[in-house]
Amino acid sequence: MKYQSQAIAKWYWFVAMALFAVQVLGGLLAGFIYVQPNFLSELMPFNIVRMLHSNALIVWLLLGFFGAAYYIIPEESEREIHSPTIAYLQLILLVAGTLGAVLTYIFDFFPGHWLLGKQGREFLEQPLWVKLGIIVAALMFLYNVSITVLAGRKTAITNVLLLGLWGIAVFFLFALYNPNNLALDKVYWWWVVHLWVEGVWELVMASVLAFIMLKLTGVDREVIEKWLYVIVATSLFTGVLGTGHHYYWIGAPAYWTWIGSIFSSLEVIPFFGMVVFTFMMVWKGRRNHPNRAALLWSLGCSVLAFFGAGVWGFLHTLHSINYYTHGTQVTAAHGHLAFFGAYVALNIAIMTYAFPQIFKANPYNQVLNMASFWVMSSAMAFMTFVLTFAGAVQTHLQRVLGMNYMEVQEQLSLFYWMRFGSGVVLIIGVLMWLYAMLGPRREVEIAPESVYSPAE
Amino acid sequence: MSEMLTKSAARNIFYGGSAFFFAIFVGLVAHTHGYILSTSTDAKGLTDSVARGKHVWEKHACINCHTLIGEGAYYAPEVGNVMIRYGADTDPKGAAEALKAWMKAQPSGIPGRRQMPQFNLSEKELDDLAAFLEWTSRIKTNNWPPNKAG
Amino acid sequence: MSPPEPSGADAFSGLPGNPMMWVLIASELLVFGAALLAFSGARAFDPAGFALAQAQLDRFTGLLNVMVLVTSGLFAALGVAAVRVHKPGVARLHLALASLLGLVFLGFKIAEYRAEFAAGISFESGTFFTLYFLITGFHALHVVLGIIILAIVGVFATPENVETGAAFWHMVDLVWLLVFPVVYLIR
Amino acid sequence: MTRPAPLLLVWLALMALTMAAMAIGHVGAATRLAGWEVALLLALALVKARLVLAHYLELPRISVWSSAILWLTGILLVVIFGLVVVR
Repeated sequence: MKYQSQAIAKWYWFVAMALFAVQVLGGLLAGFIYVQPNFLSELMPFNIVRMLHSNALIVWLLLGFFGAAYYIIPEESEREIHSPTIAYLQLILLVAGTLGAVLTYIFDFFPGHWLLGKQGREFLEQPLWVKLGIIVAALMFLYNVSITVLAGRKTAITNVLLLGLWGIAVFFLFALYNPNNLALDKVYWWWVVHLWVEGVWELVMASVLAFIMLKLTGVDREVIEKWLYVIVATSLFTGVLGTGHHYYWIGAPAYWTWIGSIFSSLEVIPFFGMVVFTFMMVWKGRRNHPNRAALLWSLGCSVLAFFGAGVWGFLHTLHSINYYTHGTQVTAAHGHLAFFGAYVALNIAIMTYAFPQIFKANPYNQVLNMASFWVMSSAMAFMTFVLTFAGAVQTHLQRVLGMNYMEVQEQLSLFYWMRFGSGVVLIIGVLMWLYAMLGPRREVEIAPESVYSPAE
Repeated sequence: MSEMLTKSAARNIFYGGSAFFFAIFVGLVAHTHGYILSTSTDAKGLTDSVARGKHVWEKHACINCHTLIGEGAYYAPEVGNVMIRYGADTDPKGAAEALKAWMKAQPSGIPGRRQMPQFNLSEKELDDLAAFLEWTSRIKTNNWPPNKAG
Repeated sequence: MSPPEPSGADAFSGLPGNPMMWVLIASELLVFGAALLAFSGARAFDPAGFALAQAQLDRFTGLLNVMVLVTSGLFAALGVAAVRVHKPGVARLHLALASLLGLVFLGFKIAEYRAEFAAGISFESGTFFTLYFLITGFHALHVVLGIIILAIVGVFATPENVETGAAFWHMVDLVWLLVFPVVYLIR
Repeated sequence: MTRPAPLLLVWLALMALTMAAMAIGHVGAATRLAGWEVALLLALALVKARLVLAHYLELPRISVWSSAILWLTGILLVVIFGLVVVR
């Protein structure tokens, strides 16, 4: 760590880790309710648990991104963050909003209230006051980092990162628009959801990966930035019109079935590009950086994102297939591996890289950390396979043969038990990782001096 | 050719290309917006009751168990066409009554079966919800779902 | 003295114009390739319906537009040749002619669309016309973008810029060379 | 430097091939095309694509891109041909 204000990132990441724990525990609980449906059914029904699971995920990933930006931008711009005070205020605001949302979901103090009640659109359930708080926090953040970037050295990494973060804020504004016409509601709902995860989040992902590659492999900045532009260009060239694959069945015109199929088939390209990029950089890299855990997570991130977002997305993106699989467990399988591979692994990678730097320590607990990668990834891969099978069976019984939904679900209980099992293993992996990051620092790597003065 | 020029040109092509695709996207969405209002949904039949019913749907986060036109959680049945399953295409009144009776009977309490909470909706809220789901079942969705099972 | 670049960027060296333009061009070729594939796949399911719908197209104008774009491509190539021998004025003239022919292309295309709309054909008139309007409309938008790009590189007429713009223009030309037989002629 | 002359020749060739396509594709008539006519039309398109890549764009200098585009185009056209004759 070269700049004092990079330490801001640490606090964002602590909160992110706590929410990560909440997220996976919520997921485990939801998985348990799938197999024991009477559990907690009066106290905390499935819909509340699932809101906690999905919202905690989104918020901790965003906190991770904010942390990554506060860590990366000073180093890239070669100056301190414009105002650490604003950064800490922003974090306090986000924590308050998060707590408010969680309490609202669980206790529902003001059901249906326009400002204080939860707004039950999927993933956008936050009460209006929390949404407004998020927007204020985003404005504070963008002001703070944009000023820093504009005043300092401009690199492709900060350029793309900033574009991604601005995009996140701009598209979130569509969360405020909720027309009474359900079809219209869905059209613009995807402007938040799709243009986030298959648009601007990919810019954040690519730029953070580029930063990690720059630091870990010692490949020339020139080369890395070229790759970065190629990857983000292909992701926006395909991803924006790829939104069409969500417009097949919601009341939009039929031409979307073609636009969506064509463009979203190509959405696999940027993810493939990231795999080639990370492996090529490591292969050509001149330096053996001692933080092998961060390297493992970065490579794992690009590979798992390629399979989860790319391959599993392509599996059911063509409209003639999606007609049958839409809204089945196939979607759940894709969603789990895509989020884990692309964004969870990314956040873990940058944290694993940055924590020793922030603590001014040599890389520590690497074996445990790398073991946690294999545990988590295997659990998630197994969960994905199980859900894919469940989805295939469900598609056949329900969509082709026309069997009743609940009867079909009973046929799937074995798959749901296996999913619950993989959830237990995943939690073990998460606890291993948290312990590796936050626990006592053992098995410390003796780093060569060069780690702290990375080549440019 | 200076390196700086190439780099800024690369950035401009990235921005320009993205803007091009985004402009097409915006244009198509604008057309879609009009199509939804004029063709695929019953915009005139979107009564206050339907609008209130949508709010009831959202207030209780129904989407976090059910799917609605295929989107949502996958824990409970699709409800975009639930009113069709209740026979709303031939007997809308009877279908609404069936839905209301179902809502009032929850939770079933049957061991080992997924439980739907009791939301204690008022008579008016139930009517609104039924109106919303009936309106939704008439959206032209390119013939999705493939069959009544949803 | 420095070791050979440890890069995957070598694949781009030697291409005319800016490498990023080739990312765009490659993406576009894949998009149009996939679209023509989808079109042909849909045709295989309903050859008779497609033939019936295709007979309503104005094949002659489509063919005329091939010639317009091919000629326009010639001027773009001449523009590149001129700017390389440091004659930016001549290059600008050629680029202007290329753009002008682009406008002619659009004029024919609009006339075609108008005649089709007048005959009651639209986006919603079956799979053939959905795909026809998607592919040709998307292509026409590329012609519009191409004209804008040619105008920009005409103003900043360095060899690299003109090569970059011309590369995009030739891609638009190339795509039409493939779209025309597949969509208009084959039956 | 005699570059403009070859470019003119390329243009003439492209125009001639387009005229040929007009005849083979029976632009004026609504008759169905025979299999060989379809094959010939697609082959013509590939030749034209090659002319544009080779001379307008001067791509052969970097053979990887040129041959990649041509191969992919060729495969695309073969698949399209297959889809046409399969009916």
